[in-house]
Amino acid sequence: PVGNRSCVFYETPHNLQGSMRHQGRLLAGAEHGTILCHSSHCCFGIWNQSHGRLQAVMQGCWGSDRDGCDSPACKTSPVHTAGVIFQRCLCRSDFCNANVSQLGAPAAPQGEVSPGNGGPRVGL
Amino acid sequence: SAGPQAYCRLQELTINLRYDFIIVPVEYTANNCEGPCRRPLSTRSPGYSSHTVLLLEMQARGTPLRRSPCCVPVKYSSQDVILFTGEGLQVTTYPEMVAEECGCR
Amino acid sequence: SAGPQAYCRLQELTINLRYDFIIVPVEYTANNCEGPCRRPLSTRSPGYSSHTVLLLEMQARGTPLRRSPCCVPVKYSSQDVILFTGEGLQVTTYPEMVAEECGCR
Repeated sequence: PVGNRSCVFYETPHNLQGSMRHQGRLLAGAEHGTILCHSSHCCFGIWNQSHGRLQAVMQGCWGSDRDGCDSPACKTSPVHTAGVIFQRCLCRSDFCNANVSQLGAPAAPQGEVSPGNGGPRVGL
Repeated sequence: SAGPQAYCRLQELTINLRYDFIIVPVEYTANNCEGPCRRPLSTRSPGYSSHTVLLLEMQARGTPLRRSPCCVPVKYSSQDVILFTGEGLQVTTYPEMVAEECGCR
Repeated sequence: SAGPQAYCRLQELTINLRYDFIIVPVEYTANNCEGPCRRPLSTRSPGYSSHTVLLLEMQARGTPLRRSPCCVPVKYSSQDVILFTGEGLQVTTYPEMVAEECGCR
């Protein structure tokens, strides 16, 4: 069954493995790509921040309402990783992931944490 | 409720995923299992085995156990995570990330 | 060895089945899981989940958990038992009677 949350859907064609398409039903022909979430009420967005500009990388439906998806607006927090800054948000109103409404200030880069036993048990 | 649990059951627990290779989510609801494993193991915590029942029987008869039955997850579900691999993003579904049911073992 | 275990692992434990309706066996080797659940969860106790790794991470960062990961059976096997049903004997195979593998949950 399709839930009652509409989100912007976009996935960069470059360097992306896997997809979040399975979390909703894509509406064909919609200008920016609209997806109706299957089960959650939560949208997500990921932007690459470089030289002061934000470039959307992924937008779509998030699969759960329980992962810190409390804000109706897209308030991002930054993450530094391998010299790249991403801004990301989860939000819970229709098309809230279309744009960043409040940009999180980039913090200082954290120490590198490898995905070995220091992180979730991964099949990477 | 924050106080000690009357019996073994699922409690909400949010885990922070502030690893710099994890882009989304920043946190997720992982849940945890809390509460005593006492006799009788009622229908409230259905996930108990004969092994657990017999361990509790031993204790009830006065035989100390080096390890008493413990309230733990007996069923998990997976969690989507979007990682940065150094080249680009990767959508990954990690198994056994969310505790869904608890039992005494 | 009787001392505390260095890591989570299977330990032999015999359980007495002195119930009047159980004819055979009088006791059986049920085993139990004993030992600490600490980082890093090595290949010694393979039965660990991402959920457990993240709980231990939280503790390592100083966040107290109301329930810490526990060394428990993650795989059981069954046990044949011959009962007296009041009319005659009955051979029954009880599932989940013997702990075969341990893991941290």
